Amino acid sequence: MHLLEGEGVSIHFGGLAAVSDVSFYIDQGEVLGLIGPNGAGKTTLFNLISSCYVPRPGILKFKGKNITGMSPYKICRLGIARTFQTVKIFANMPVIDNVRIGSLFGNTRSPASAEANQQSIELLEFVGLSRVMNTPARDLTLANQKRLEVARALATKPELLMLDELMAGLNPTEVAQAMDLVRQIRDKGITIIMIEHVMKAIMSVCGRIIVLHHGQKIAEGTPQEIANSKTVIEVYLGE
Amino acid sequence: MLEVSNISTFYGQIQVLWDICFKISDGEILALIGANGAGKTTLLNTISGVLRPNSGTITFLGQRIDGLAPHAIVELGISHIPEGRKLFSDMSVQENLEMGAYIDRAWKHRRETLEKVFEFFPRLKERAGQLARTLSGGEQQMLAMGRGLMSRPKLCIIDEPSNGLAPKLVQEVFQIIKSLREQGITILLIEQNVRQTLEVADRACVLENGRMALEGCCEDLLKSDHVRKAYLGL
Amino acid sequence: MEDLMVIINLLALVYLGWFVDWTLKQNKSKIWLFSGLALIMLAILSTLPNYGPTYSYIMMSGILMYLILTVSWTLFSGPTGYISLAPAAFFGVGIYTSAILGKDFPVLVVVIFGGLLSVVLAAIVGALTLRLKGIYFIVFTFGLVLLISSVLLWYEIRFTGTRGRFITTANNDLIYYVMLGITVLMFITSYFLKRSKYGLALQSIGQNEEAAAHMGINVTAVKIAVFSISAIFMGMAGAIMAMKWIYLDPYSAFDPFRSFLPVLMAIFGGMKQFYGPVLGAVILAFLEEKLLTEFPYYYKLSFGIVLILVIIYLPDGLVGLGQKVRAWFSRGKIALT
Amino acid sequence: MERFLDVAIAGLLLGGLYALIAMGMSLQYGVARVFNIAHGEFIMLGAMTTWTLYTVFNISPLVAVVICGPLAFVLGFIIHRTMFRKLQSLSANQGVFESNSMLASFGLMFVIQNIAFLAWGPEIRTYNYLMETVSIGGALFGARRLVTLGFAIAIGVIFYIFLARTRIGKAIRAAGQDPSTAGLMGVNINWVLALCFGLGAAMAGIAGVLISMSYPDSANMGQEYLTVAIIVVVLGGLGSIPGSFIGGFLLGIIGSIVSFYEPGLNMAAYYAIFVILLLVRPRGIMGR
Amino acid sequence: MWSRIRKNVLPLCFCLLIVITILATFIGCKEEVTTTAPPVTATVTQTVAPPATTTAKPAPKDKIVVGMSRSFSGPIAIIDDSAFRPVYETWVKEVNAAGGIFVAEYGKKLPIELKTYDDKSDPATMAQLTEKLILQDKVDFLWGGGGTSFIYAQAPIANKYNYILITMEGGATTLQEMLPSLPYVFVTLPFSTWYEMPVLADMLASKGVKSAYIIYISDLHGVEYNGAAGIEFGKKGIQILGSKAVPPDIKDLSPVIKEAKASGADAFCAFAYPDQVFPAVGMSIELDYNPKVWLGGPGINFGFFHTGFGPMVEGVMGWAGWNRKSSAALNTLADKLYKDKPEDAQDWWGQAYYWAGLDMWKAAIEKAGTLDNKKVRDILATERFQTVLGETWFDKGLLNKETHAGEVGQWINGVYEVVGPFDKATAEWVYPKPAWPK
Repeated sequence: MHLLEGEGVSIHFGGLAAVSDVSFYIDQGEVLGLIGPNGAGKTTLFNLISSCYVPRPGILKFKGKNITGMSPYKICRLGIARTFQTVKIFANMPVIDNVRIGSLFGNTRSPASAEANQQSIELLEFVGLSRVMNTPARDLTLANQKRLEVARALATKPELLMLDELMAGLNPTEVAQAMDLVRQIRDKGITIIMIEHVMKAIMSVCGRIIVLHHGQKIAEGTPQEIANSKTVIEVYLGE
Repeated sequence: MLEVSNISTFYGQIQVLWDICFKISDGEILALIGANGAGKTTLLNTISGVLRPNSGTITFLGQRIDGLAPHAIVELGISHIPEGRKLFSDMSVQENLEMGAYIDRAWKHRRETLEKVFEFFPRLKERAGQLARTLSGGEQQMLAMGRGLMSRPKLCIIDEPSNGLAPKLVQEVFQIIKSLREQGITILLIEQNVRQTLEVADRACVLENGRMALEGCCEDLLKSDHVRKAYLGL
Repeated sequence: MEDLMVIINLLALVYLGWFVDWTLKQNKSKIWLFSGLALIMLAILSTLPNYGPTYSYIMMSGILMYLILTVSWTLFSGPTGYISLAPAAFFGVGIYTSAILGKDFPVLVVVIFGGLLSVVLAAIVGALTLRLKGIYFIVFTFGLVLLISSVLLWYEIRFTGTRGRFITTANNDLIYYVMLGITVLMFITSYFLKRSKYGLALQSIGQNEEAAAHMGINVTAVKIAVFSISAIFMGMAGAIMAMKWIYLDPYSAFDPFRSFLPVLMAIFGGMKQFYGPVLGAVILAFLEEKLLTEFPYYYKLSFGIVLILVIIYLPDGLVGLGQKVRAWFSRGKIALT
Repeated sequence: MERFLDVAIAGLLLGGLYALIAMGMSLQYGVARVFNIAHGEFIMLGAMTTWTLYTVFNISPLVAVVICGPLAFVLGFIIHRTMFRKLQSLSANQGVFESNSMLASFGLMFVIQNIAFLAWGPEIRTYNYLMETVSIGGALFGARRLVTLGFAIAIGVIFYIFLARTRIGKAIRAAGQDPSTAGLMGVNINWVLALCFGLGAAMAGIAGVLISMSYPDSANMGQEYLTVAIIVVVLGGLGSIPGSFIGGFLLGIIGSIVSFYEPGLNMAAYYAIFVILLLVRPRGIMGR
Repeated sequence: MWSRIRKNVLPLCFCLLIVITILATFIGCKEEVTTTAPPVTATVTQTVAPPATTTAKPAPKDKIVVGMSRSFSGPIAIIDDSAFRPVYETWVKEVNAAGGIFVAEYGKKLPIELKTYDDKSDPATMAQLTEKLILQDKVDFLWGGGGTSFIYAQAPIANKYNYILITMEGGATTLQEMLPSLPYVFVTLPFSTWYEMPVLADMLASKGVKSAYIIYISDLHGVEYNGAAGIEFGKKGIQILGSKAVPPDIKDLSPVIKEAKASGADAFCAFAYPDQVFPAVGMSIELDYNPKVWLGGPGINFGFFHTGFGPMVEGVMGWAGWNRKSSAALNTLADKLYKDKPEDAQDWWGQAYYWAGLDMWKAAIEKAGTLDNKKVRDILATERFQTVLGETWFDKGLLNKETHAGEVGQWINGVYEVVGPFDKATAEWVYPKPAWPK
């Protein structure tokens, strides 16, 4: 049984097929890359998985259970967490509170306040933000805000983590750090789907890559296969 | 023609641009390359007056334009074709084009310019009466570019024209950009499609994290290891 | 004399508001001093009818009404940013509960009923409308007040054959005690709400609803729950205040002005701290009484001007102003050293 | 059948007035993004000024249209240039500006109302103008109401042509859809926004002039018309000017039908439509 | 450990303490309820606290302070404008010009000082301000607010504190039922069921009016007038062809006027306020609706109705109280009130009664020789006084109907004449009403 499975997932926005008939799966412990030109429907696919939108038609299954059309908060409590392409932190709250929210609400069994605090501190240490714990989140740099989003998502104790352009806008050093972070998360046993434009990152971290274009899946395979795929190069790398 | 020196821009509390300097000379295509969120669009918005730089100067044809309102900058001859097309979706194609010629200087000649633009984009002429939002993606991009030309600009700033277009259309867009230069319009271009951009442009700047990382003519950049690794995925 | 007594009691209220803020802090020093002070303040407030002239606690009841409306409004609208113009509706429901049940039930039962009926209305309204955003939500809540009052008016004329209703009166000191009780209850509720994880959730909803939903917060449930809780106090206040006003009709029971004033008072005080709305309500309600009596013809004019100036120049209210001044002073100190 | 004609025409006459009241407000919200609660006060200013002009200076209300419209325009223009522009520059984003400007316009409402109150006192003012009766297919109507309807339609049509054909009209529409891009086209956004606010105020002023011909006026009249305007604006779709035009007529006809069966439910029906519409279709009949 | 206690236990303890305090307060209240609970119906509230003003030996005084809570702003302000400034202020000015009211207790004339507050047309605010006047400002006397619902809210309060309240602008039949339990409340305006409506019904019947169509405003006033009309018209066999309630903020009256016209009723009655009566007149002119009787009110009785509609008003009827021709005293009063003033200020319904009420109040104080509300009340309730209306007295708290100078009025040749009852008429009733002039 796959961890997450999508069958013929589609959605239309006013005549425009943002995602059409995409089938995919991800197995426990995998790191799946999702690439494609801007506007290819990657983020929309994330939104479908996290139930911002309901696919029409299409079915999503998590651990064999149909999750199509469930409320976002239930999806989260089932163990699917995500970050956002444009950071959506709780800007006026202290960094620690951002993470605490994830910890307090992201699980079916809500931990005690002190326990949540402890978890949050640990997670902030994990992503390297423990020093700025009490500053308002809006004052962080973009890179740190993205880390905060990761920490917040991890606080919900996910089995599946969806990272949306984690490295966009980061400089090469930061990208390297972010890649490390992704590996560490993977080593914790959390399955990851990531959307990424930084090819280097995706090629080196992901075990498998899906390429979307105009809402359709045009290729799927190992990084090597993708790098050599003619369709992909034509569409994506612009040769 | 356009000289940007030591520009720093903030978005609220967050500094997005640090000390950006570059120049564009008459008749060239300058490409700005950088990852998402590197500050490219912010830089363009700073030039066209949507944002104000916190420090630094921008001069256009010898006149300082930093701190001017967008409409005043358009009147000086800079046309900004924004990212994501930003068409007036409830107006017809023709009306969108006319809006492009809103400034006094261009309004007088709007009929002639319109003819020219229609020559350039014959598809738009066919669709002149349709609402902009009913156009296909490629047509919308053409409309956005056509609208940008209606103000008879000296400098045209184009932000991600190939965004979300099919490969064939992307080729077409680049063809158009080339022919614009042939018409004597200077172009400042932002693209994600690094390889094609570098082929079209004369010179390019690489923006990383709000700072200017590299600058040079395109052949050199294409050969640069940094660019190859970071942007071409090689 | 009356004014002095009222001012002392208002200061006690503001202190209690500040005390709630203080108890929410992480590290507390001088706990005995501050808690002791709070108890003294509470004592001052709860014994007012014993030492103050009659009008002083009548006036206090009037001010407490605005305080309750404002603070309970802020309870929901402050963190979430949903500007609700429905307080008048919940308050009016309380008034009508009092008018209908007042004859046959003891005061406390009527008050509690008023609160409960408001909760029912708030839950229905919340479930229906909290998906509306921004201006739509504001306009809807505004329309709701008008709808209820005009339907009620029609119903009264058509079926009961009267327009207004007499309300069983209660003693002024009883009204004051109940109002104070509601206020303290509201302070305690706010304290626990802010301290609990739902306070955090509410704040996160205000800053990014979508992200909040994806962090596992049942956004709809939290919003409806807190919206309803905030309505309890408005309904209870309406039920008891009605007993002071004796005769009311739908138009004055559902006076939309009672929706606008809390918003203004909360903004004036500043919503970032708990004591901000307390301060705003206390100052403006006291000023209203003074303006109405001293400058009757210019009351609305001054009210309007204050509203405009506050929105333009004091977006964070008095609390924000205080913080700015403090920041300015401390900056000055640093510059000096 | 005759009753039906009666009700329908009465609805149209009322609807013309409603459309006129609402179009200005719609313009102010649609382009300048100010949900102008003080809209009713501009109507009141128009009406009371007309009364003064007519009774004191003996100037016909039809001439007053030409006086009150521009006066209200100037007032609205200045208010936007000062108050709302300042507010806009201080607001973090559009959403914050919308709620802040709404609250500020509340303040404005109180200020204008109070000043008018001091100037004109609380009396109810009426005057006689065009009391003739007109018969349409057996149904009787007042000439002044037809004049109001005529004006409403004329202003609606002229305004539509203005928006569709002229350069400034197009700029207004562009600014309504995307102000920052309109700025990139060379449109002086702040000026256009103030212009729209002023035009909205001018329409309110003209509506006031026409209202004063048929209804009694007082310094307190603003609020009543404000609620009607809000209902129509929501009915037509927030910010949609053609929506407000059609919505006005629709509401007028509904009101007239309800009044025919149960006048006591007249206002309740309006609010009910308003509330239900917001629940079922918040974007209104013409909104996208 | 200690920090844990500090963080969690202490706040909890504190909150418990607060809860206990509240409970204690509530329990305290409960006891009070059982001991001093006021009677639970709104009608009687006379059990509370004696008045603060009664003292055996009065301290020296140089003025009589009279407190009023009036609607200077808001929708009811119109009532104030028609009564407060023209009548009360003129009356006070006149009395003060003569030195004031002679109070034997102080052995001198004391001028009147008005202390006025604005209740912004909100009965709730009015209730609080009335208590402020009584308790904080300790005014000597209270004068009433304007508007029926204000009187309803104010009367029990004044009575509770044993302050005389002579209500002026408003009143409804239900108030009459309450009067026996409100000994301190006196009512000057005539009630619909009491006198006005029978007079009207008599008049209509005398001319053979067969049917009537009624619209009424959906508030206490409209409901009562409609109800009274139903009873009185019924007695005379006048058929009511339709009666429709209209909400105060209705915009378009054409449907009801058209229906009235279609009904073919002889008489058309609009029991509503100027806000609805004026548009109803306008709409009737517009639709060329010419019933034999067009009666509306309140509103028709105001001067600004005549200035507003001009010659159109010829034959329109409304409620009336008096007229210049009613008596010499009233002619003098009209001079005092309206001379050198625009016609707008005129009110031919209530103003003479308000004036008479104030006259009676003054006479009662002079007779009692004290400012003690109780003593003055006893005199007001029992004695007879000479006022502009002639000899007047309060009959069970109501101004006696014999004193009334008129009930029904009609605009005839630009003058608002009293036309009913016939024995008090100042001009002959024009029936049927002439068609609206073109």
